Amino acid sequence: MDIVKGKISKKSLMELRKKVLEDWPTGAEVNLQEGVKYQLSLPENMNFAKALAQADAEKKVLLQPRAGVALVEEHIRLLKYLEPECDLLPTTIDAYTRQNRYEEAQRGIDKSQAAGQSLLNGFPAVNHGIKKCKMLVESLEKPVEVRHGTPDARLLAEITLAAGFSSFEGGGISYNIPYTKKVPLEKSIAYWQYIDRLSGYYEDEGVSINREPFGPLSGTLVPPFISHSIAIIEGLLALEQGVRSITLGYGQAGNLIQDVAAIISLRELADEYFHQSGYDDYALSTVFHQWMGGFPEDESKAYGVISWGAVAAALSKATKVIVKTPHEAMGIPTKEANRQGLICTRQVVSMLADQEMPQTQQLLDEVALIKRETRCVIDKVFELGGDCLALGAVQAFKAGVLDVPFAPSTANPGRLMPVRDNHGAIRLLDRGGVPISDDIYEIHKELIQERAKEEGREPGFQMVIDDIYAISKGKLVGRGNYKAKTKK
Amino acid sequence: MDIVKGKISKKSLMELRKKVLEDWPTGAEVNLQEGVKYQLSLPENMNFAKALAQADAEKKVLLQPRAGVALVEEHIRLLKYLEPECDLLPTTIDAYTRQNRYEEAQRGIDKSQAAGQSLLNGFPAVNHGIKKCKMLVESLEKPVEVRHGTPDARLLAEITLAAGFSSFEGGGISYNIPYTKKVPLEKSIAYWQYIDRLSGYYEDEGVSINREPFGPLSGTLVPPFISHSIAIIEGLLALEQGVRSITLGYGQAGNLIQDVAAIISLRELADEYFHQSGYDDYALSTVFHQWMGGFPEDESKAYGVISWGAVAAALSKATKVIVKTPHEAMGIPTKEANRQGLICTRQVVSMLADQEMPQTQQLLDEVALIKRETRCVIDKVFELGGDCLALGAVQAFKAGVLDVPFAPSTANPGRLMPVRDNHGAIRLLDRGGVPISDDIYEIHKELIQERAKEEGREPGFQMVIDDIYAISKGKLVGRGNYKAKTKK
Amino acid sequence: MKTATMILGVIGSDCHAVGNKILERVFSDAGFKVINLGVMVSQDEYIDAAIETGAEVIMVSSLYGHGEIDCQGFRERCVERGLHRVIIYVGGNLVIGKTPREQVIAKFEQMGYDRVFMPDVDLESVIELLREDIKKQRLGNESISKY
Amino acid sequence: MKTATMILGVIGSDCHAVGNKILERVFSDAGFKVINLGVMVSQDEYIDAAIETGAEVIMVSSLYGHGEIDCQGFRERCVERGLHRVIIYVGGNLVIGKTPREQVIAKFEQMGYDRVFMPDVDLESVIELLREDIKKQRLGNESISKY
Ligand code: B12
Ligand code: B12
Repeated sequence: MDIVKGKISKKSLMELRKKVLEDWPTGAEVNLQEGVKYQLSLPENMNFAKALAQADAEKKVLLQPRAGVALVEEHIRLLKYLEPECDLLPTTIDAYTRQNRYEEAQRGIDKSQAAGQSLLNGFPAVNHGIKKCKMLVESLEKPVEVRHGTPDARLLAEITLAAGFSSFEGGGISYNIPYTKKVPLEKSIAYWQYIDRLSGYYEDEGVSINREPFGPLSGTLVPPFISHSIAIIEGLLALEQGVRSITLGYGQAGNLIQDVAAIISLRELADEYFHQSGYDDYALSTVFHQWMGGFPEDESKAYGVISWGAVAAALSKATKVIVKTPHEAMGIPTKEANRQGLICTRQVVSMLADQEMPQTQQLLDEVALIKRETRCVIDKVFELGGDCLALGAVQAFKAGVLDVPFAPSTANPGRLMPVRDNHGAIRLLDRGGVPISDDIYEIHKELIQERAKEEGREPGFQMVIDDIYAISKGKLVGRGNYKAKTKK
Repeated sequence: MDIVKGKISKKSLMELRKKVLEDWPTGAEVNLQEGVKYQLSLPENMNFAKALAQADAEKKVLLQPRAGVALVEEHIRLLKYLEPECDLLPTTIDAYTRQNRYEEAQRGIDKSQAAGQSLLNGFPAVNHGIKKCKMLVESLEKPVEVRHGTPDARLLAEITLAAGFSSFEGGGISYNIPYTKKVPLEKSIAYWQYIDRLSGYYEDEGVSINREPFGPLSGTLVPPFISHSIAIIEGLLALEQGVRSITLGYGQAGNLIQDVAAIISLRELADEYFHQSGYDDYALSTVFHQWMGGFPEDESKAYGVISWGAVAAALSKATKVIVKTPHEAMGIPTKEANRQGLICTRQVVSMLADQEMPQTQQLLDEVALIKRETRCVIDKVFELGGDCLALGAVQAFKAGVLDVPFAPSTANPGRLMPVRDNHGAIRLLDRGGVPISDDIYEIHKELIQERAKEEGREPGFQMVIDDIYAISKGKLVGRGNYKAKTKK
Repeated sequence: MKTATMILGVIGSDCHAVGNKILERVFSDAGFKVINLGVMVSQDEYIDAAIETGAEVIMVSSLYGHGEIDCQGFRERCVERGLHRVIIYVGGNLVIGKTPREQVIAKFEQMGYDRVFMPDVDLESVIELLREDIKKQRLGNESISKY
Repeated sequence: MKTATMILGVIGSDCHAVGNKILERVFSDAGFKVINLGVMVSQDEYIDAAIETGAEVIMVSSLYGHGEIDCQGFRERCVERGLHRVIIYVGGNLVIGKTPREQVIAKFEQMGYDRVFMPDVDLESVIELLREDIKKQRLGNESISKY
């Protein structure tokens, strides 16, 4: 399918659906009316959008893990085990399903059954089909979201939404650029227009489906304005198709000021752009991802990283925090490790519940900076797209206006290069084709120069490599062989 | 012995020493000249005062664990195991030695030998004597401090200082009030004048011995100005006897602003009072203790508490941080658990090394408040003491001017009652006889009232009990059965 | 139920005072007459106080790790000094180091303590157990229930 | 030593690109000619590239957990397609879940990989090993050293 200008009509949605449901046998099980009825039959506490709206009103930070294993019974056990320690549940989808390689997913299921343990890195929901997904939803008491990384998640959405999942992560950019190599952006954006339209259909029928663009992208030194730009564009695309519950995300950078400023600016910018585009009747929330880059292998160090993410989440007052585990560097966590990440995070978030981030000029300046940067980019995307933001996004990647560091997609320009400044905030070593204004770029250069001076070396790719490894080696700023000078 | 006005003369020190060394057979091994010679023979890196001075110059936060077991070989193994993960080493003394019950300590050693595992909660240094203590020091590469809780630690000091330990924790107040029941304050302060004088003797001979009054006191809801007052008084008493390397301590309260303000104000107040009393040639450093009250039993939660302490330590820029372990609520940690606390703390402290606490008005106000409170108390103690601060301290406890919450000593008035405010900072529910001015007391009352209103209950002892349990139950403020209202 | 008197204290050279202050408050609020000896209480001090006040219960705390050494022989000492029917509870961080609770309980029950508690115990449930145990004891059962 | 050509890539449906970009840089800096196929590389794509460029080494990464499935049969496939002497290294988060490293190494060595690395490997030591292995291979020893 191709990108549609404006809202997909109900008629063409219905036509498109027919083909999608033929992709794999379980597609035949989906009936949209029944899906809506089923969703309406579920108790209030199972609705993701409601849980988020309530938390937002109460200024609470909700906790959500990532979790998914190959077999249904095993996955139910896993989620029931995590449920008491979190507020929102996930179902993380395996990497074969993400590539629509359902045959391979099936082989993974079979092998897992034979091995008596999961050999897939997630839950292959399409293969399991509606009945088993419903079984899952019905055995839980907290709302469940589909978390994945699928450029073409149309069938996955059809099945999971009809089976009672009430939140769906992803977007045409955020689930393409960091997750694929060759899927054309115009394709993935079109697929996600479909998913947004499908979610919008549920919304029209009285079932609010929460949509969450994937904030952290490559998880590696992503400057906030880059992820903000993409999050807001995907938010607008979702609104266009009728979605009304939107959660915008951001992955921890590690510098507290930048992280808190990022969540503040994300919300304010989104409201600004949403209203400006004529939307007023939406529910906005934010999600803070604990550090998404490389973790230290040692579990005690990982706890330190997790806690620092919990601190930033709590002080930023994000609506929810996605929690890492002490096994992060090693492999898919055991259920015990997953629980450990949650209860450590809960301890920190609760201890900080009554404390506020100090409102300093520095914080306000950082908020203002991120806003200016983001506007440079989004306004250019609007310009490129003319009357179609979706096409604008495609053009923007072609022109280098949007550029995600370390992303694998060939659609990604890969010219922008980030690096940390002397305080660990992520800045631009090379802006590539991203249209941040010269005066802003100058600020970045100066900040990076301050670090270079401190370390007595030139800014360059070695600095970036050092930054990539830094947190896994116990630092925030990758100082290389630098020896601390005596500070005054 | 009795309190001495001013500096103990060398002659009376020598006389006093004779009797002290007779307390237990190992006392006979001590020879002061040899002690000095031995200390001078040790490599630079074994001197605690030097390590602190250097960290202070470099604005680094050093890490120190607590650790002590019954037998020497076992204790050496323990410290060598921890050494790579910390900057400063401890030797925590067992509770019998702390009470000068050397026979019981001996029984503990014997039973531990028989059991093949430590049955003492620390290292009985007096019983082990000089030779074994030197063996310990010589097998290490980082400076070692004696950490204990002994009202009469004269013999312990004689033995450990002569054996190469270069820092000695405690003070006549801080190692009496929280640690004993019936030891008269005039006695313990006199004993500690001896210890300070002994340290001063080493200092005169060119061996800088670091002295560290015990900051956290009862570890339970101690308002910063209380511990600051005692720390500064003990600092002055040490200076009086010739000590020149002083580390003042503070136990985490849990509210970040209060904790950072505490370390800032502690240093500034100490400098102020030290200079005012005519001392200029000292080296001052600060120590931040991770949460000293009841811990959660669950280790993942404990990691959260440890990390939050590491955050506050890093942002306060204290010179060193004393690290807790994930076993805290359960019992003396295994060496593995001890190491885990250290490396978790190191991860957080390093990640924050390049970040600063935002300098807000709120922070400055809290610094100013703590300073005003502390001055109310110390100035009164000076007044009570006339020309003798030591006697002033004794009088102050009698008069209720100094009062440590939840302390077991009968010398402690026990009338002051602390409670958390709505943001978790520790305030005064009842000032008892502590002479903070009415206007300051009013501020406390208002802050507590704000919390009472939030919780819909009257401030009172139940609130205090809830606060005592709060962190071990995953909160900072003990809200009782309070249900969060929708905040705006 | 007639008001029962209890002797409360922290045994040995142990200075941990916070839990003790809370226990005093909670048991008083529950209607017991609490004689709180505070911290650093020797075995004979508990017994003296119990004899003097006719206490039916002794509540021993040990937090600091030497509980195993300090608590040994307490039951025998009570009997020796004529306290044949006193109920003795013990609680806290009773041994050195993190130890499986079953092991700790077994160890202290064997020493003659009627009930053994970990630091995370719910004090309401202790009060209930205590009321039952006192009732049974007053009914004359020589030994109260153990678990 | 004559410049050796290596094929680099992340196998299967795996999108993890960061390590791959670093490996490209590090091996290039070390003097190898690196043909980087990027992420999501199939077994045949590695082999095609190796045949085309006469590469002596194939460097397989797998991070996402499906390594066990994706890497199976690669050695056999190489032989089948005429690559009899190619050195194959594999590294990353090779299996699902935290697993003892010995177990992982054994599993992949058995599949025919010459050397198997965990994510924490020191890349300098890899370069050294690789130089040795290439030297041995060029000397004609049919099979290179394993550990
Ligand atoms: C960043 C990240 C992502 C980003 C990737 C962005 C991108 N496109 O690159 C995003 C968020 C998109 C992502 C997605 C997923 N991820 Co991911 N991700 C990570 C994370 C946090 C860091 C990876 C990284 O960049 N590290 C930094 C680089 C420099 O290190 P490296 O990748 O390990 O590479 C080095 C070494 O491994 C070694 N090396 C690698 N290959 C080779 C080969 C040879 C021959 C040698 C000598 C050395 C060598 O050298 C490299 C350079 O130093 C890791 C966990 C961690 N490590 O902390 C998880 C992790 C790799 N991801 C994981 C998973 C499961 C996924 C998902 C399937 C989602 C899910 N179910 O959770 C999807 C993958 C979908 C797909 N199709 O692949 C798991 C893998 C589980 C397992 N093996 O059991 C991990 C371990 C997290 C976890 N514990 O669950 N992820
Ligand atoms: C605060 C504290 C201190 C303060 C005490 C101040 C004071 N005077 O009260 C200071 C800093 C002075 C201190 C000193 C020491 N401490 Co201390 N301390 C703690 C800490 C952190 C909290 C204790 C507390 O107040 N908890 C809150 C109260 C409400 O809980 P509680 O004391 O557990 O009491 C409750 C329950 O246990 C139960 N309970 C208790 N007794 C009884 C009895 C009965 C019958 C029942 C039913 C219930 C019951 O009910 C109480 C109320 O809820 C604990 C660790 C922890 N728990 O996190 C270590 C801890 C108790 N201390 C410990 C040690 C070893 C010491 C020292 C020897 C120093 C050292 N080597 O590290 C010295 C003791 C010197 C001495 N002579 O006693 C160890 C004991 C180790 C062990 N058992 O294996 C602990 C467990 C820390 C550790 N993991 O190493 N400590």
